[in-house]
Amino acid sequence: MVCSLEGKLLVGNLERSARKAAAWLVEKRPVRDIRDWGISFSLWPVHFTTACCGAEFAASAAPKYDAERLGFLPFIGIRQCNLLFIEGTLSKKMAEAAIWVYEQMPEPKFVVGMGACAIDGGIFWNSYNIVRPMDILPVHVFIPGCPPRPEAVAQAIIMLQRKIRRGELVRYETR
Amino acid sequence: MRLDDLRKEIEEKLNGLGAEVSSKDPNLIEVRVGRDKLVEAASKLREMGLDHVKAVTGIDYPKERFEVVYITSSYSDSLSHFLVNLRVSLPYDDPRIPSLVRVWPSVLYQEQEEKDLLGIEFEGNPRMEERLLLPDSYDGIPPLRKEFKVRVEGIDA
Amino acid sequence: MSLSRTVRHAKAILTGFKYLFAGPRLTLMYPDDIQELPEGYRGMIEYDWDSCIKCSLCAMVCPADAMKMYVSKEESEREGKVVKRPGINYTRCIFCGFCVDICPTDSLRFTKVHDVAYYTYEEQIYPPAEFSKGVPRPLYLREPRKVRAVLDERRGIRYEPARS
Amino acid sequence: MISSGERELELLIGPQHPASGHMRLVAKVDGDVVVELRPNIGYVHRSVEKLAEVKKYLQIIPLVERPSLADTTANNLAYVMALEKLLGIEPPERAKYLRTLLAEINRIHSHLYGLGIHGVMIGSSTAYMWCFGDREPFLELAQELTGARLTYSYIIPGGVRRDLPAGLGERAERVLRYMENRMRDYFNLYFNNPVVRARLEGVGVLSRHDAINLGITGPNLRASGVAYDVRRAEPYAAYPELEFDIVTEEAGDSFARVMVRVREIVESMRIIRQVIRKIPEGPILHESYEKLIPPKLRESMKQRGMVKFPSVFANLRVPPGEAISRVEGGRGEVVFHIVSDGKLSPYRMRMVTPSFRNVILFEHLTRGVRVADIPAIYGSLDYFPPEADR
Amino acid sequence: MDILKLLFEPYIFIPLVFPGLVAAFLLLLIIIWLERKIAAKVQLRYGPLYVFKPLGGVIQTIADLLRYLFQEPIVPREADKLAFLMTPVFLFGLAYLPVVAVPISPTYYAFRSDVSLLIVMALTTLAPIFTVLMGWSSNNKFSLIGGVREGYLVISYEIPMFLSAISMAILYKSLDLVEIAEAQKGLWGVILNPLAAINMLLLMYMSTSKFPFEIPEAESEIVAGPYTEYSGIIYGLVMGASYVKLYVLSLVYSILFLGGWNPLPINDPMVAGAMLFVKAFLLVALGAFLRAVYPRFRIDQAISIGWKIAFPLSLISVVISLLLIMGGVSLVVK
Repeated sequence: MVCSLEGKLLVGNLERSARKAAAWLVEKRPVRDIRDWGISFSLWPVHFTTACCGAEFAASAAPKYDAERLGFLPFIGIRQCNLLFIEGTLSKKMAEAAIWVYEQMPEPKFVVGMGACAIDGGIFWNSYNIVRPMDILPVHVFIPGCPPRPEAVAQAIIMLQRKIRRGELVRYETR
Repeated sequence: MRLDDLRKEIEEKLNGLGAEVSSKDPNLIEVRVGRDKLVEAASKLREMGLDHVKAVTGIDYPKERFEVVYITSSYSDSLSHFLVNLRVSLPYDDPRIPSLVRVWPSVLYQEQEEKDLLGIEFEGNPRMEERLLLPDSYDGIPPLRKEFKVRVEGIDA
Repeated sequence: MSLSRTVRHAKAILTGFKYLFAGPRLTLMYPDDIQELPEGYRGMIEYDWDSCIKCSLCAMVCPADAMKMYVSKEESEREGKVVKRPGINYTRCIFCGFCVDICPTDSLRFTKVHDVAYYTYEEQIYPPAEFSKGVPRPLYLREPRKVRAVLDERRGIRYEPARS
Repeated sequence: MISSGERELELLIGPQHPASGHMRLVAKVDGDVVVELRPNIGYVHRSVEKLAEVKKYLQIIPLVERPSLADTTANNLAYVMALEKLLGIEPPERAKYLRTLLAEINRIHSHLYGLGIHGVMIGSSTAYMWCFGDREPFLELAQELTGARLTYSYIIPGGVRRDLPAGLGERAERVLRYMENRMRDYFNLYFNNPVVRARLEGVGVLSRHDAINLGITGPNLRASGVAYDVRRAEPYAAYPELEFDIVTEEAGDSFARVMVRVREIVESMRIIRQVIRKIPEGPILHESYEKLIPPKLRESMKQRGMVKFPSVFANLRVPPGEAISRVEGGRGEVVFHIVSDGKLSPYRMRMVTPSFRNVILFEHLTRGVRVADIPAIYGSLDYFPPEADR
Repeated sequence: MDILKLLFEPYIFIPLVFPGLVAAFLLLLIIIWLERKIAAKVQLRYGPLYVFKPLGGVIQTIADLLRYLFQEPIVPREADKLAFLMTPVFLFGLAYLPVVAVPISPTYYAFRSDVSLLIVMALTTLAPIFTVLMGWSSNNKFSLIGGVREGYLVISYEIPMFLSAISMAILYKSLDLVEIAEAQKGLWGVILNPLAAINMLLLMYMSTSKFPFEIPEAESEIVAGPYTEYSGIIYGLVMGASYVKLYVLSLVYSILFLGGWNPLPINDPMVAGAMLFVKAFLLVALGAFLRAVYPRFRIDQAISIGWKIAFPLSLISVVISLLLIMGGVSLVVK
């Protein structure tokens, strides 16, 4: 019985073995490709507006640019999303929230820094109340501009998709 | 109403409060009062129909004084063209001022902001203990003071 | 439920149906079509090496400190004095176009490139040498069709293939 | 985490919440009724006022635009007007009309932005999409005029940066007619939708007395029956020569605030038509600056209709003094108070934005409403947190 | 071969294949995509497209499903683990279970009961309990409020919905869904008792929280209501449950009001099933379309609609049915 051995089979820790097996399966070629394809066309950003670039982010979901064509659907909760858009400046107060949001999101998750402020502060680079997102979060794609045009947002999504499909971003590991 | 008429009216109304009234074209009137007469002067202006405050500006003159300017005006048709600045000087080492939140409820957040960013104490404002714009954990020189320096870069890389 | 309210419900639903079956679409099919922007659009900036008189006005006026004067080593050695040329940092640039408008020799020019994103931080900094090589081109999967936005009385925005 | 034994539940709405925007609302609720709601702002505080003290006068133009991205012209114009008061210059007539044109285009798309956000807050994604979609033709016009989608930085001391492109008037007319056609469908599908009416009518009523007392500004003030508009009270740009009405509503509820915005869009379209009809010929930059530009450049600038800056703009020096300017933006009155000491940067720049003045409404209007009314009221205020936090 | 034959036995085929699990799953994939497409069309845009451009991105839901499948399922530390993980399974199960009592042709059904209408209605009533439980077990304030809202809504829509269904049973003098459908060879229920039809439609969307009654998971108020804490494939399950419930109710609605499989060109179970499915599909699609038209009601407004409008209407529709019966309208074909 498993229970009597306190979760240990003769070969070792059951949970870890199962996880290893699952990771092995998920990292196998056809499964991995299908998985990466699915993830790349289902990038759902979380509703988290950090600053004013949210206006252009909203425009990129709106009829003229319609990012939903790319499988990009701004969605409600943190738990159901896999993409964090840093929409502009990250103030110190907001940075705490951003880290918190990022940690609460389920793996695999991606971060896009939108706008000059989300790269190096933009016009606010010397403000006393901002944080550079790349210092606190792993940012996968940067979009320059202040605010970037919705086309650039779409371009960033496409670039992120490409990177995911190349298998560079999603990896399941056994812990 | 003409600017001079309004100025005269204010001068009459504030008579005895030691207020200096001056005017500047085309529509600005400056009223300078002492800290102790501020609430009284404000109430008088309010009675005249200046019903809201557009902005509360705190200005820092290091080692010298603080100035607080209440830019007031009215939503009534006859007065809305004019701006009346109510200006107070405070000693630098004692930046306290009676709050005008009872006279003009619209200053609630503006006074709180000046306290938050400039460190001027508005006595009687219920929000003096809370931070408004800065993070709650902020502990340092109020950032709008001149002694608070921000980074600057030259034009060279 | 009063009658007028019922009528309003019906109107709302019918309007919905009208757009479901006959509504226009405003969408620009971005990666396939790319909008040709109007003359004078403030996109990424291109730099003409030869006509630059190194006056550094662009760096002085830059609101975000994105335009910086870099010491040009070769030229400094050749001319025996410090020669500085502008380089741009797109991590800060806010595309206000002040540098272009103040440039007395038109060495800085607007381009209409506006849809670039980067994978890394470092590649967004363009010292003078790279700056003068022209603006980056976004990676398109296939060559996009250039379209022009036509403002339309009935459909809002239409897109027509650009003539050029 | 929920602890037991409390009657009131404290809800933290935001900053990550579909309807919080960039702020936190701390709501105490008793059942479904809000006992107290306090806005916790400052999440987008970027210290515009402090940075203005280390940036040069011209560099502040983009800086003051950033806080209210959907309504940049108002801030741009208000700042430049204060600057012009200090410099003692008056822009040429044509520049004034161009400023008005951009301000009105901006007002329309700013209102559409607000209406769209409000739509999604009460659950109508179609209202959001329609408003944001119909914003695009106006952005297209603004882009043609200024060269940017949102951050125009179009208005500079003594004038504007670009001349009116050929044929813009005709294109604007087409956009206006499109918008007028669409307005009917907006009413059918959204504004007259019984569900919308049920959600907005009688919700968050702001009385005339309170509106004045709390110093509310913009459409929120006019929805409570106060006919105050800076364009009338202290006319600027080309407004003295244009005909328009101040839109007011009496009810003061969320629906009245929405209706004021809708009717102001119509009013703005009327102004745009007048501007295009009446715009005079002439220079677009004040002559004292124009003559500083090298003659060769001046010629090409006139041909292309794009202003080149005189080199003095890089280090613009402003005489000492104080200036206050106010402008009616889409969300309300923007006030700038600049104190200059004659150096390259302002000594103190105070920027009071409409959203900052309206933030007080959150606690005032939400007492005793239901949880579901919070977004309905929030949206109707057209409150933009970065603008309030600066 | 025997296995294949066994598969087509009604008691296997109906719950597992059609209109049961497989059909429900396919409908889910299509309807979620269609909902996005319909909304997009009304909203002047395209909706999902680039995932498979030749067919308008029809496999978008599969991509989303894959993503959910490979996403980390998070169980919050404060949650009641067992309840948190089990409720979605029960919810989905109970949402789809009533399908067993739904006949797809006069001769093809999993089982025939005299009271199959009652069975279906009773089983659909159970699912909301798990939504409430879900809200409680997540131990999140928004979830809790969502759960409570669901609880309030349940009591305001269940009774009128039941009454509306019963009024049709009175009209057909039967609680057997096969008989009810057969009774509509001529006039459909929607013509005989339009009041009940409208009422039931309204309540059907209310019970599955479609717009304008998307109240328990009101996005802009309480994030995702009871589902706030759910992630990964469990959320997929939860999200699917309300569509499945709507699908099952639509099947019942088609039988009660839209003539079931009538008019039937050839007497073949497959054709009859297809007929029924198309009707149900259109009803689900109508629910998806309403998203593009309506914002959502407030909870108190929805409850008062339930009690002040739907409840009296359902009583009136019972009276209408009784009057029709007394007036001698005989519909029962026996």
